[in-house]
Order: sequence, then C-alpha cells, then structure tokens
Amino acid sequence: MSNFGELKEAIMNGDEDLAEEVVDGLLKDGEDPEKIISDGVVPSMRAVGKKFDSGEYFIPDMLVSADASQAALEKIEPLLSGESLEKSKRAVFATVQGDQHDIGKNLAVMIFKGAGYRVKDLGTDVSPEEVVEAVKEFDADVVGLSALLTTTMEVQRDVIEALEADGVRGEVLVAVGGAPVTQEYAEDIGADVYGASPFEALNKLENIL
Amino acid sequence: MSNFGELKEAIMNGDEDLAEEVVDGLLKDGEDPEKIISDGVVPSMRAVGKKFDSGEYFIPDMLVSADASQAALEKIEPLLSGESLEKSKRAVFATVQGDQHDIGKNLAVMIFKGAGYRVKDLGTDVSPEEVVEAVKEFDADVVGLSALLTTTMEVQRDVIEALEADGVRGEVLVAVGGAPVTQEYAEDIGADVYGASPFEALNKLENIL
Amino acid sequence: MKYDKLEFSSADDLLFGKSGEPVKCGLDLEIGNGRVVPEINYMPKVDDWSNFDEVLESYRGITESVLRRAVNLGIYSVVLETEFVESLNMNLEHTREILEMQKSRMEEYHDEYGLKSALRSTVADLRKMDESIYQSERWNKMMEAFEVSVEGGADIVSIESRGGQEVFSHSMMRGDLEGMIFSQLLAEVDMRRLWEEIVNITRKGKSLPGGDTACAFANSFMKLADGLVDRKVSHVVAAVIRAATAPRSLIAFEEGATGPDKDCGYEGIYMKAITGKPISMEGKTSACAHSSLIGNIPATACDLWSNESVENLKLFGGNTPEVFLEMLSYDCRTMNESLDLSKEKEYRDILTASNKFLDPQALVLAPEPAVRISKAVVNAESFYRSVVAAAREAVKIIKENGENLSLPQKERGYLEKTEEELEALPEKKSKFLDENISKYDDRVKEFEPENYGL
Amino acid sequence: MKYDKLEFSSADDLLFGKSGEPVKCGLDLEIGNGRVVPEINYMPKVDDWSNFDEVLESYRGITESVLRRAVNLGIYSVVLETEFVESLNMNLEHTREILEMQKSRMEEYHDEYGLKSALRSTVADLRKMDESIYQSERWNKMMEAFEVSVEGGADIVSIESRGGQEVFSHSMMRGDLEGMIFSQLLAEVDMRRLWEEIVNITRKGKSLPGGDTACAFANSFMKLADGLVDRKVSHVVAAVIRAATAPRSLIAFEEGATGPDKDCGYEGIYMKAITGKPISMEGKTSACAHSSLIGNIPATACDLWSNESVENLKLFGGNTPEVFLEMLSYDCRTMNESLDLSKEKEYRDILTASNKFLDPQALVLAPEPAVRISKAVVNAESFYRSVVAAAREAVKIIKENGENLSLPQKERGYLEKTEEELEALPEKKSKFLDENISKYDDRVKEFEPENYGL
Ligand SMILES: [Zn+2]
Ligand SMILES: [Zn+2]
Ligand SMILES: [Zn+2]
Repeated sequence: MSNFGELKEAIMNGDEDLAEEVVDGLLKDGEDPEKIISDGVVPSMRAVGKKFDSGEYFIPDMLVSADASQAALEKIEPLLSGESLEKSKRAVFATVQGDQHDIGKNLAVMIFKGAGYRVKDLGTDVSPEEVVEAVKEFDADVVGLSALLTTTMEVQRDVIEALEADGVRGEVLVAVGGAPVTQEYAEDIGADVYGASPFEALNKLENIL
Repeated sequence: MSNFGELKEAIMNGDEDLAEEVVDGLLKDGEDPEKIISDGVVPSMRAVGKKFDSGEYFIPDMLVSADASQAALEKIEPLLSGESLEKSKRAVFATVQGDQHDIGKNLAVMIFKGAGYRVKDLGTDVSPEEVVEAVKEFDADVVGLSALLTTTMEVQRDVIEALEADGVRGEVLVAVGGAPVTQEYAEDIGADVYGASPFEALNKLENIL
Repeated sequence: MKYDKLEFSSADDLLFGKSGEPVKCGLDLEIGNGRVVPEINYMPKVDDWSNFDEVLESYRGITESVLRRAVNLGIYSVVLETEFVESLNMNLEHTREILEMQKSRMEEYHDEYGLKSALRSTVADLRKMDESIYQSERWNKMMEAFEVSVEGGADIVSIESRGGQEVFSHSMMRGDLEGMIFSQLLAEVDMRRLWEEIVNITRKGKSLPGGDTACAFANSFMKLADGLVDRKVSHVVAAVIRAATAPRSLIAFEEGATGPDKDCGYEGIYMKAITGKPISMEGKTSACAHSSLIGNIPATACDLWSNESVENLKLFGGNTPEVFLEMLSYDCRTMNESLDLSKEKEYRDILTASNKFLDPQALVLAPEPAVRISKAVVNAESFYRSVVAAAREAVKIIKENGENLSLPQKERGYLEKTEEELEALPEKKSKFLDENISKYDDRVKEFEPENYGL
Repeated sequence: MKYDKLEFSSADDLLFGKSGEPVKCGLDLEIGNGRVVPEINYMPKVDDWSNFDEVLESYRGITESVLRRAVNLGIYSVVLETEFVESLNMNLEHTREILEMQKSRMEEYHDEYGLKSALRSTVADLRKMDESIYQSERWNKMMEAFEVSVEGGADIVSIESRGGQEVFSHSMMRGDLEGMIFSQLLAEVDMRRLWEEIVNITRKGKSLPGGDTACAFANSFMKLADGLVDRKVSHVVAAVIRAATAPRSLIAFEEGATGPDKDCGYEGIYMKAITGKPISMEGKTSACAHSSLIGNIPATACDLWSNESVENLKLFGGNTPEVFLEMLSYDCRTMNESLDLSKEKEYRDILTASNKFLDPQALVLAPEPAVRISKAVVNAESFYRSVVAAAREAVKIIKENGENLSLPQKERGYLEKTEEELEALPEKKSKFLDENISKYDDRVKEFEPENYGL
C-alpha cells in the first residue's frame, strides 16, 4: 500500500518514476489530492531544503528532488478543485533584459515549483513590458527577477516602475536576486524581498504571503 | 638695482631672505606695491606651479618657494591701500571634524598663500559651525575643505548645509578635496569645485572667480 | 589543423613566461617570450548604461589610471582587456569609440614613457540560443563587432562563446554528466563555424585571434561549486568537467587562433601544453570576480597574468583596475625574476605544491596532470573521444591522489559514480548522439538541434 | 630593556614565518613559529557613521564574510584587525560591542570548523597635539579604549601613535631633514610614556601588546613620494626616513611589546632583526590602501601578511575584506609551502631580487640592508645617535647601489644633500635640541615643547 513515507522517500531520492507511482497508489486508495500536496509533497521538499542548507544535499540532489516533486504535482493537479487550484500561489520568473544568465533563475524556478508554486518561466533577456504582461495574464502573486550583471541589475528597477505605471504593483510581491544585488539595493529600488539564494527568497515570501 | 627677475629667482629657489631683500629694494626704488604682487610674486608662483606639474619640482621645492613668496607678500601687504587689500581674494581652509590629517590641507594653504590669496587656516578637526563662523568673520571668497577618511568626508556635506542654514552659502565658493573625495561626490554634496590636487582646485577657482 | 601531439610533453617545460610560439602585437609587446605580462580587465561602474557619454568617460578614467599606474610602478609591459557588455556591442559605434579612445591613450604612453602594451577586445556572444544562431541579426552584429574591433585598434580579439551552454546549464544543475558531455558536441559544431569566421576577419587587419574559453561551462561549474564548506555541487565533477572542456577550447587553435588565449579559461594550461601558444591565466588575483580554490596553480604556466574582471570602484589606494594591476604586476615581477635567476622551476614547484591538494579542481590543472590530460586529448581519434578521454584521465588522476586530497565521503561517492558513468558511455559518437538529441530536445526548452545541424 | 645586539645578525636567518620569539594568542593561534598567517584589516562602509547600529551591522557582515571565506578556502589560521576610527573609540561602549561581537563569531568558527584566529584592536590616537597630550580628556579616553579592548576580547592591541608628527609633517613638506630628525626625539618621549602605559594595561588581561608603527612618519612620506613618474618628494629621502624611524618604533619593544608588530610599519623588518619578535607586514596586497614601490620586499620577513586596510565594498567576487583575505591567503600558502619544502631562502631571494632595485625605499628594506641598518641602530649609544646612524647607513646603502637603482639626476642631488646634512648634525643631542626647540616652536603652530618635557 502506498503511503506518505514512500512519497517522501521518492522525492528525496529524486526518483521521478517512483514518485508518480506512489501518487497513483495514494489516489487509487482515495487519498484527498489536496492532502497529498500539503502533507506529502510540500513537507518532503521542505526536508530537501533543510538538507541542502546543511550541506548534505548538493544542488543536483535538490534539483532531481524538485523534478520528482514536480512530476508528482503534475499527476495531482488535474484532480484539484478549481477552488484549491486558485489557492496555490503563482510566481513569474525572469532574468532581466540584457542578461543571458539563467542559472540562478532556473534554480529559483525549480525550487518554487517544488514548493508547490505554479510557476511561469519567462526565460532570459526579458523586457519590463513582457514581465508586466505575464504578471497580469498569469495573475501572479510573486514575480522573481534575476540579474547577474551590474549593467543589468538596474533593469530590476525598471520592471518595478513598469508594474507601478501599469497599476499592478500592489497585486504582486517582487523578489530580486543575483550576484551584484544586495538587501540595500533591493530596498532602494522598492523590491519586497531580497534573496541571497532562492531558498532565502522563498522563506521570506512565506512569511509575507 | 633690484628687479622682477631677481624676485622671481629668489622665489623659485625658495630663498626667503633674498626675496625679502629684493622686495625691500623694489619698494625703495619706488615700485608700486600692487605691481610687485601682480607682475612679480604671482607670475613667479605660477611658474613654480608649472614646474611642479611637470615633475621638475617636488613638493618641498614648491613649498619653500611658497614660503619665500609669503615672506615677500608680508613685506608688501602693510603698504597696500585699503582698496587693493579688499581686492585680494580670501580663503578659509580646514580639515573637517573627526579628521586629523593635515598634509593635504597644509599644502593647499601654502599654495593659495603663494598665489596671493589671504588665507585663514582653521587647522584639523574643525566643526561645521567653526567653518561658518570663520567664513563670516574673514569675509571669505573661498572655503577649502579637506577630508582623508570616508568616515569624515560626509562632514563636507554638513559644512555646506551649515553654510546654507546660515544664509552665507551664496557668498562663498566651496572647494573640496582629499583621497576619498571624487568629482562625482563633490557634485553630489553641492560643492563648487573639486580638486584632485590643490593646484587643480586653484586653477578651477581662478576660472570662476 | 588537428593537433596530434603535445608541444610540451614534459611538465618540466610547461612554464610561466615561456611559450612555444611567442607572438608580437600592439605597441612593441611580445608575449610568451620569457616574460610574464599583467593583463588587466575592468568593467565601468556607471549609474546609467544607456548614457554612452558616461560609459565612455568611465572607460577613459580606467584607461588613464591603469596606464599611469603602470609607468609609476616601472611596469613596462601591460595588456588591457576590454570585455564588452552586450549593449556596447549592439551599438557598433560605441564599440569603436571605446577601443579608439583606449588605443590612442596607449600610444601616448608608448611615445612618452616607452610603455609597451596591447589591447584585447572581447566581444560579447550576442546570440539567443533558441533562435537561429547563424542566420540572425544578432549573429551579424557579433561578426561586425569583431570587424570593428580589428578596425578600431584591438591588438587581440577574443570571445567566450556559448554554443552548447543551454544544454550544459540544464545538465550541470542536475549533475547529469551525459548531458554535459553532449553539450560539448554542440560546442564543437559552433566553435568550428565561429572561429573560422573570426580568424578570417582578423586576416583583414593586424589583430591576433586570441582564443575562446569555456567560461560558460567549467567556470560556471566552478562558481557553483563554491568553497570547501559551502560546496553546492561536486568539486570532483567540476574538476572532470574542466578537463572535458579542453577539446572544445582547442578548436579555436585548430581553426587558426594564435593566442594569447583568453583568461577566464583555466583550461588554458591544456591549450599551452598542446599548442605551445601563449596563454592568459587568472588565479588568486581574480578573487575580485569570484572565489576559487585554484589561486596559485594557474600561475605555473601563464604568459599573461590576469584578474579576470573588476568593476571600477574607488578604494583608498585608487580605482580598482589600477589597484589590481599593481597586485598582478608584483606577481609578474616575482615570476620574471625567477626566470632571470634560472629558478623558475623551483618557484613553479612551490606554487604547484602550495595548491594542488587543496581541491580536485586545482589538482587537474597542476603541470603533470595537465600534461597527462592534454595527452589524452591529442591521442584520441575524434572530438567525442577526446572529451571522454580527458574526463576519464581526470578521474584517474583524482583517484590516484585520493589520500592527499582528503575528499569528503560524498565526494568519494561522486568520484565512483562519475567513473562508472564515463565507462558506460558508448564508444561511437553516432550512438551517443542518437541516444541524446531528442532527449535534450524534450528537456531543454532553449535547445534547437537544427542550430547544430542535428 | 635596551637592545644592544641583533636577534638575527645574518640576513640568511631573517625569514618569513620564523621569528625568534613566537607568541600564542587568541583561539589556539601561534604566530612566528614556522608559518605565515594572513591578517585582514577592514573599514566599514556606511552612509551614516553616527548611526551605530549601521556601523555594528557592517562590522558583523565583514566578520562573518571573512570567517566564512577562510573556512571555504581551507585557511585554518587568520588574524582580524579592527582599526578603530576616532568616533568609535570616543564611545567606549561602541568599542566594546564591536570587539565582543567579533570575538563571539570567531569562537563559533573555532568551535565548528577549528578555525584558529586572533583579534587585533588598534586604538586611534585620539590626542590633539596642541593640547596637553597626557593631562586631557582625550588621553584618558585613549587609555580606556585600551582597557576596553583588553576586556572586550582583543588578543592583540596596537596603535599608530602620533607623538612628534606635528613637527614631522611640517618638515617633510619642506624637505627639512633636521626637522624630521628632531621629530623623532619628540616621538621618543611620547613612545616611552605611551607604551609603558599600554604594556601595563595588557598585564590586566590576556591581550598581547603588539607594537606601534611609524605610519604617521615614514608611511605619510611614502604616500607623498608616489610612483616613479609622479614623484612628489624625494624617494631617496623617503628611504632614509624609513630607516630613521626604526629607533622610534623599537621603543614599544623596549617597553615590553611582544609582537606581533603592527602592519603599516614597513620598519617592522628592523624590529624583527633586532628583537626577534614576530611582525606583520604589508606589501602588494595593500594596494587597496595605497600604491607602493615596495610590493614584494616586505614579504621576505613577515610572520603576518596584511592588506593594511580595505573599505568594505561589494565586488563580483564578494565583499572586499573577504576578497583581500583570499589574495593574502594564497601568498601565505606559497610562503608556507616553501618552508615545508625547505626552499624558503630560494623563494625569499627571488622576492627580494624582484623588487630591491625598483626604488631606494625598497632597497633599504631588503634583508641585507635591513640587517645593516638594524646593526647601526643597536650599536649607537643613544636614541638620538641611533636615529642618525640608521639614516647614515641608509644613505650609504643607497650610494653603494646607485648604479642598479638608476636614480634620476634630481634624486642623486637629494642623495648628496642628505648625506651632507646628516654629516653636519651635531654629535651631541643637547646641542641638537638647543638648536631646534625654539626654531620649531616658532615654525610649527601645533608643536608644544612642554608636551615633551622640553
Ligand atoms: Zn569569463
Ligand atoms: Zn597606518
Ligand atoms: Zn600602509
């Protein structure tokens, strides 16, 4: 019989196939889809995050776990009620215009997906207008902006200004990150959250949302 | 018979005694005191400045010249008319509060004195209030502020604000300098002139005054 | 040309300052002929990058301060590297104006103080990998940026090209060795095309085609790998990947690059062992750009000694570019003095020993391992096999030195796993490709097989 | 105690990492016992220095990033130097809070990672020389700052004291050698008084009395001297003055200082030759604080290797203090490896040869000249004579090496002039004082003879 312990093991080992199998079993046993997420997937990924923070997990370990968690979620999502779908938080991620660096942004995408967020990944070199468009279309709760260059970090400010100009700034939390970005800079441009790592951003956001 | 060539030689060699002697001779010959300054002392010090800029003179060469020039000026000043005394420019110098570094400030004092300025040296660790007081008492045209520490450079801004608060900002040009100070910073705090060296400050001020 | 043997087949001959094929360039500068020269790389710090006057002014200030510092320190040879950000290459007039301004200042210092110098222009890889990478506005602009560099007075042109990076990044993040190897086959295709063009463009003028480093690959991995405590990915795998990128970077030389190779590619040491061309290396003094466990090893064979890149900030001692030039220059003095005293091997050996067991990433770049890995590259019959052979040799070297490296348990696991995965790779490239093209086409959104003729 | 012979009378024994009297301090750290340790010195960057929370936060960030970088690089020994600005010593609670915060983080890293470390507190010389320098609020505060440092967990206390600086600055600017010599006699009086007190204060706790450097004298001169092209004062005189400050700095040790001597005093090498105590030296990696023509020489005998001071700015590779620690640490690795391989003399000789003929300021700090100058100091019968003897020996050394130094004409003139002026000095201190007290009392506004009992 499938159980939550097995699901946790599958996710923590990054075993995508097993994760899907366990979820199938749980659903067949009549387990509540919402409960599989809240008591199965989310705590598993939290445990992964802890192991990563303690140095026991490397990034690849965490990412294959996120992939497994993601596979499990994709099995469950079609079965969720419209209401509970509404409840899940929605995030848009982008590396800002002029910047081709995708590592930090990709990491954030995976981690937020694994934590149960519905995520839209806009890729790299994304203009402020494209971000605003996506935030509105996707009805995002969070927008995450990455910039690896001092030459492009100022575009994070442009995005915030574009959100303001469009009147949607109040509806979305802005998280910023990237090597040259600091807490001070984040405050200066009016971002809500600065994350030295995607996990840090996630934790800070959980405290706000 | 004394002549301007001799005076120039005395100043450029930093020969204080000879400079005084030549001035005595010139005055005895009935030379106009103002002309001794404008055609004798000032061009001599300008020539010293050029030799310094070209690397031919070291700082000590320049300073002994400034000392000689100063000695000559002290001979002449009592003979100047009230009107021409009024005409000479007046400068106040200080190293700002919290800062004990005196080298840059001393250099500026010497150079401005040598260039014919009447100079008041407030020393080091000088509060904004003391600067404002001195500017008013001395009726200064220029105030020069030195700061060698990033911890004290902000006091330059405080001085400018104190001058404004006191209503005398418009009557005086503010020149700032010191290792951590930049052109950009000078503009930011609203100084009139930034000098990478005292000579640079002097040249810029001559263009304004 | 295909390299089938080593220029330096003994580690004893692989030494700083001495290349097999010195080059002359710029203002009376010779590189790789018995002397190590500092290469200073800088990035303006401006409030508004769209204000070109401000950008140019920042470059002017950097150039002046660096040249001034050089003559003040009695440094009579220096290389300046201008690594362009995308926006400055997208506007070719900007590219040109910056280079011309720099070159004219360099000429003044050459005339007035006898300062020998060369200017390196590193063009940004402007392409988007999910578009057509050769039939596009951005490709054309990039080629024009090389032309403008040649015309504008660059003495050396370089690039850190990104073909294959899209698959590499995805795989690196997942510890997927197969994907990382596959990405090298994509890089191969792109490097051949790109460097044929670059070398052709340099033939129209007096610039040297310098080289192209695996910055987007092994350096990204190294940065992610972080330090001994904060390790975020396996340092063993990072070391193996460094070796595996050697064949890719070698293609620039096969297509006609002359060196000095670009800094930022620690694999330069393999380039030097194989081709004998002079290389630029960075180590401890690139801490301004990133921390690394490879601070001393890269100096052992460098011809140019670089800081990777530093943003132009004001320190008490001056602007960061001049400050970093000063630090580089004293290390060059030490290396050059050891050459003068014929003590270069002794000094080189101290540098090597001081660093090689700190981390596997350092070990695989030490002179003897470097020669072994380079040998594996040239002895392989094809590009694919050379990538695998380099990786396998790196594993072997790390295993042999396991005790001295004092690897943590988790890293020892990665070492075993990597060895097994490398063993399991098919011998034939065609089989390997068959297995992987559609796999990564599915998994990596930005990957377009047709860009690589697949 | 008065030193009347050298601890290291042969330059062969005057070597980095090896002191005659190693010290233990802080968290299991040993200094001068066969290993060179990096010493990192930093300055917060804050918008508002009157906001102590912000200042403390900046110190916290620096401390954390430096300790973290150390363990990430496998550096297992480090010294942190907190050099206080005046305002932080004027408020003793601030002094205490910063040191306690730092020490507690250092203890955490010691417990968790075995990181050995020591904390140096360098108190600001708070005095105004034109007031009473011992009967004043500021003197009392300064002594209390030492007490608070001892209580707050500083493992080493130091100062760069300024007695005599008022006369020195005036004289330096005018190239007045007599005045510069005279200023050393003022410094003598102040150093004795000051260091007797400091040593007494450290006896109440576990801090080591480190040392006191002639920063306000010879370093000011060096900064003014600038580079080879922009020379603003004579480099020959700068070199002579460096030697002439040795007797002054030695007084700290005569009064009981144990080392490690403070960085920023290049005359530390004389201290080591004479006393055998461990010293902290700075060279190329203090380019963040000032340019110098003495980048490699100071490493030849260092026990701690320092960056002088760097303001906490953000670079791509991290905050400047951690970045500079990284660079220092790789140089320490090289020195330590040469010790392990018993190649330290070879390496030391390369460092020396690479730098000593660049400038007279470097030459007088090279090992053999350093031993000669140190000998001149200890052989002289009185403080005054030792100052003059050190200066004369420096002149002699520069003259002997005139050809290799390729001095410009103007400097050769200064060399002759300096030699003559030194010759002309009276043999008797009393005569010298008589000639100079009222002269400088007249000329130097801030100089108050009664402060020095004159
Ligand atoms: Zn790079
Ligand atoms: Zn100092
Ligand atoms: Zn210093």
